[in-house]
Parts: sequence; C-alpha cells; structure tokens
Amino acid sequence: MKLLFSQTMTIVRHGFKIEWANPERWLSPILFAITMLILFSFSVGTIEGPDTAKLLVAETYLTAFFSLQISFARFLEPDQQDGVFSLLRTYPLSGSAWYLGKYITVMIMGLLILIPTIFLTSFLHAKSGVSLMSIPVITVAVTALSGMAALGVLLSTMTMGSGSKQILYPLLYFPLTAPVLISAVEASKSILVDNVNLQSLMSSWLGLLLIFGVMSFTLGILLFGELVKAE
Amino acid sequence: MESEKLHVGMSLLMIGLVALTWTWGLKWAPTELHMGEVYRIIYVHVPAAFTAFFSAFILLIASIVTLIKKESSAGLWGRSVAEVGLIFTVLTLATGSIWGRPTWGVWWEWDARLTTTLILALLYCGYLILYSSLAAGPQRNKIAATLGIIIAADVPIIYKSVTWWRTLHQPPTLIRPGGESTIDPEMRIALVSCMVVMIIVGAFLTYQRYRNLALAEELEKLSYEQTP
Amino acid sequence: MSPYGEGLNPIPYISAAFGIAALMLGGYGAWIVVQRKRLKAIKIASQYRKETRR
Amino acid sequence: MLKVSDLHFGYRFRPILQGVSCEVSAGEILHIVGTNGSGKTTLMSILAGLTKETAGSITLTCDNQEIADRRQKTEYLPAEANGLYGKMDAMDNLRFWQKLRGLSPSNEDIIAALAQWDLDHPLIRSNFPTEKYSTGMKRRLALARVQLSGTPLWLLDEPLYGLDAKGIVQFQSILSQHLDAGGAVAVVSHDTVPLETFRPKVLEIEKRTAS
Repeated sequence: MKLLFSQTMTIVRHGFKIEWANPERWLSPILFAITMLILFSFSVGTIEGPDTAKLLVAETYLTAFFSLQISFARFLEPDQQDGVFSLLRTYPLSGSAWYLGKYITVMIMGLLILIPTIFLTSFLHAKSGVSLMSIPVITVAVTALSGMAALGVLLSTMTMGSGSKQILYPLLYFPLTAPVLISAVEASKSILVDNVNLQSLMSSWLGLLLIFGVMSFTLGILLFGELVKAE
Repeated sequence: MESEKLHVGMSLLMIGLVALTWTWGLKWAPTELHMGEVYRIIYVHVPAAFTAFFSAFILLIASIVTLIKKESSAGLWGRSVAEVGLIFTVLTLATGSIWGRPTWGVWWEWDARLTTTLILALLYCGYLILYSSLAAGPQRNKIAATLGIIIAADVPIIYKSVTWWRTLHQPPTLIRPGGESTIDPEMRIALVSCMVVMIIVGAFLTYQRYRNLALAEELEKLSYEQTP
Repeated sequence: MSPYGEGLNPIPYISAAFGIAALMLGGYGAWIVVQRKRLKAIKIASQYRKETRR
Repeated sequence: MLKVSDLHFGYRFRPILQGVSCEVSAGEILHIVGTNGSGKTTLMSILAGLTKETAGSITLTCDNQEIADRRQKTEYLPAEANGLYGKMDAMDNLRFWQKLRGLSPSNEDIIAALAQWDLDHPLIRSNFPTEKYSTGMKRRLALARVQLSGTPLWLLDEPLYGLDAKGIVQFQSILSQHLDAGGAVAVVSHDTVPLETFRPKVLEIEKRTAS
C-alpha cells in the first residue's frame, strides 16, 4: 500500500515539475478562457434584468468547459514523447496508482483553470451585481470538475494512439459530459436565483454531479489499468 | 452453400414480419382519440428508439466480454452493434421529428427522449470514428471496449439530467411522442409486437454485419499468409 | 387536441416516417448483402489461386 | 534467472516468433542476433512486459524464488527511445524512475551515477532540459537509469546506439560490474565487438519463412 501511495505521489510531483517547466500548457487554457469571456461580453452586451444570473452562469461554465477540454486534450503529450508512456508500462507501476496520480494532477490543473474563470466572470460583470465567487457555486463547479477530470484522463489515454483526436472531442467528450454541464448550470442558477442551499441540491443536480463523479472515477480506476496492461 | 439459402430465407422472414407488424399498426390498430391518424408513427418511432437504446446495452455486454475474454470476437460484435445502434438512433430522430411536425408544429422539440437519442447518436459516431482511427489489433479492441462501457454507463445519467432539465423548462405536454400515457390495450399489443420485431431485425442486421466483419478479418489473415 | 393536429392530412407524415424507416433498414441490409458478396468473391478467388499455386 | 520456453507471438495473424526458447542465468549475457524484422525487438518488448506473448512461458527466478511480476526485477532500454521527459533535467528524470521503483536515491547517488557517464557537470545535470541533450548524452542518461535501477535483469535494445568510443568503455565497465554482482543481461546489438569480451551466449532468431 505504501508503495502505491509513493508511486502516486511521484507521478503527481513530477507531473507538476513538467507543468512548471512548461507553463504554456496551463497558460494557454487560461488565456483562452479570458478571451472567450471578453468575446462573450462583446457579443452579449451589458447584462441586466432577470436573466443576468442565468447568462453569467452559462457564460462561465461554457468558457470553463472549452478551456478545460483544451488542457485535457494535451494532457498526455509529455508522456508520449521519447517512449515514456511505454516505458512506464514496463515498470512495476500499478494501474490505479498511475491513474490516481494523473487524476490528481489533472484536478489541480483543472482548478487552476476553473477558479480564475469563475473569478473573472464575476470580476468582469461586477456591475451586474451577480457574483459566482461564493462557496456553494464553487463547490458545485469543483464537483463537476471531479467528474470531467476522471473522464478526461481516461479519454486522453484512449485517444492517444488515434489519429483523429480533434474530431473525437466534440463527438465523445462533450456528449459524455453534457449532463455535467446541465447539472452545473442548473445547480448554480438555483443557488444564485432561488438561493437554494447545497443540502437540498444534493437530492437533485448536485447529487447527479456526485454520481457522475463517482462513476467516472470508478470506471477510470478499473479501465485505466486494463488499457495499460500488456496487450 | 446451404447457409446462403438459410440467410436469404431469414431475410425474407424479417421483411415479412416487419410488413405484418407495420400493417397491423397502420391498419388494424384503433385511431387515437386526440391525435387522429398521425399517432401511427409511434409504431415505427418507439420500436426504433427502443432498439437504439437496447443496442447500447448489448454494446456494454460485448465490451465487458471483450475485456474479460481476450481472444473472443466480442470486439467485432461491439463494432457491429454500435453501427446498427447508430442506424436506429438516426431513424428514431428522423421519425421523431416527422411526428413532431404535426404535434408541436416544429421539426425539433427538446423532448427528453429525443435529446438523449441525439446525444446517443453522437456517441455512436464517436465510437465508430475512434474505432476506425486506431490501428487494428488487441489494443484497439480494448480501447473500443472501454469506450463502449463508458457510453453505456453514461446513457442513464444523460437521460436523467435531460429529463430533469426538460421538466424544469417546459411542463410535459399531454401527449409526447413515445409517451405511452394514453395508450389502450389494442394499441399496446400492436406496439409491443412492432417493438419485438424491430429488436429481431436489429439483431439480424447486427449478426449479418458481424459476419461481414469476421469475413473481412479472415481475408486479412489470408492476405498476410501470402506476403513473404 | 394539439393545435396543429386538426385538418392536417396525416398521410404524408405517416408515409414519410415509414418510408424513411423502410429506406434506412432496407438500404443498410442491401449494403450488407453487397459487401458480403464482394468479400465472398475475394475469398473464393484467393482460395482458387492457393490451390493452383501449390 | 530467466527461462523462456517455446515462445510464440503473432501480430494480426502474422506469426513473428515461432517457438523461441532460451535461458539466461546469473552473471551471463544473452546476445540476441537475427536479420532485420526477425522479431528481436518484439522478443525484447515481450520480455519487458510491454507485449503479451500468444503462447509459451517466461519465468524469472531470483535467488531461486519465482517472481510474480517480472517487471519488478527487470529494467528495459528500448531501441529508439530513452524514456526521458524532455522538459525535465537529468536529476529529476533519474529520480522519477527510481522513485517509481520504490527507491529513494540521494542526490549523491544520482550524481555518482551521472559521473560514471560524464553527465555530472553542474551545468548539465540540473535545470538543463534533457531535450537539449545530444543523442549520445540521452543514451548515456538512459543507461544511467538502467544502472541506478538496481534490477538483476537488464533488457538492452541497441544500447550502444549513439555512444562514442568513451561511452562504449563506460558501458563495458558498468556491464561487468552488473555481471560480477550476479546480474544478467539480454542484449540486442548490431555492434557486436564491444560485447565479445564478455563471451555472450548467442540466441539466433530466424526470420519467419512465408508459409
């Protein structure tokens, strides 16, 4: 068990070393998010009236959705170079420790993209009086991210060998995570508009997000080991 | 080749069964009180939808078998059932929107079932494209099986979230395409028989497509034997 | 009664729906049959060559 | 140490390895020879645990106990790859692979290993990304990884690729250290001269003949 934990931590620590040595990998999704938010404001114009919260929530999650997808799509690039991924498969590294390590790295990189996006939307639209920077909304967003990250690692591994990666995202990743987008948007709206508390959301949208997260993570742990086994 | 006659016979049987159940739905089933004749589209729309989602279930089983039994041909079964599933999802969407026109006045309605079918169609396309974009071999079977499990596991969640989302925005209209709420016994028998036949047709098409894929693989094997 | 239901002639809609169903299923079946014939022809040709070469 | 009996492997119905059998005991080198495309690299990747054989058995016994997961006692050096994270420096790369094996080498151990390969210069051993390394330097760093791993069985596919004369001498010295310590090596190498001094056991792999 201890080896398992130390292997996971090794992958996480060295994952950050790579991200740190290669800032473009997480800067470009954040910059993409900023540009999208600006373009949203240009196209939507000033937001007031009853639908303010709805529009802001939609804008935030769509922006986060796309920029996260950019970082997930390129997530395994460093491992693919110089035969690192195949060499990892010849090491006595358990599939779950490997997956867990990658999952934690993706989660933290995902937070590095998601939180600034939420902050920026609230900051850019401060005049509208609606701010998403509240604990419940961020809890919903992070729960959504937990499911998307679990699926993101698995899909990145699966599409590693395939040539047509670009087309696979709109056809696979977005449809699969559509329920996450729906639940996150609806949950955040009910928090902001009808100020529903988190507990009651548990039996509705937040509950669905949790189920999605747990299911994706379990599928990840089970299937990742299978994917990297000797074929 | 005696099996050739068998398959021709089977296909004729299929066509006969479909013709029988369709005429049953079109002619002998009673007209619907509210919607008149146009409701009869249900006899092709609902069976197609049911087969589409049922093939997702079969894809799940084929994928699990592929992962457990390495040498099995379940990989090809998964690939065939995904293709047939795509045919039926597209068919469901087409008949759904044709039915929608007289019912809601528009070709597309964000009905929970139709929306989930639309997402399922995208997932099937993704599965098939990923399958063909990978190099043939055991690794492709494993990746396709993994994806098959993910898709099948995700369908209920998609359906749940879309249904909640749908009821949040529009209260359910009285008669929704595919809704069995106001169906009376006579219609029910006709509908069930249509569904059963459609499942059989789906299974038959999947089996034939599987045989083609197996034959193609066999030819590939032969071609390798010829190369020095 | 759905607002669009009355007075609308249902025949074109029903025939369109069933027509598309027949077309898609029939077309797909035909495509499978054509593919089967092509593959069978190749197989027989390769077996014939194998016999003659040996 | 390593016993391979009647190994078969076929890729997409093409049999590549048909009934390969060999044995490597402690302190011995197995030199795998064969024409191009005869399956040498395939055999290596099977022994390394990257590919699954279709038939036959491979058993690895260390101090007469059979090892369940061969990978614990085997280190693999692929032919065209060194398994280096391009953006990371030499120290981090080595530490990453040792940590995964459950070892935690101190900086001194890593620097000592790098010294044996002339890679210990402070300017190039840290905060100097390995993508800037030359082919020979990358190969030597990969060999340092193999050396540091402390595994009894080494699987080296074209280890001398890119090594200069000095590198070859360094390679021979760590190889003899490894063999004297009771390790075993299976190697594929076109350049056979440097291996002669170790009088390797030869395994000939014939190319599959068309059926």
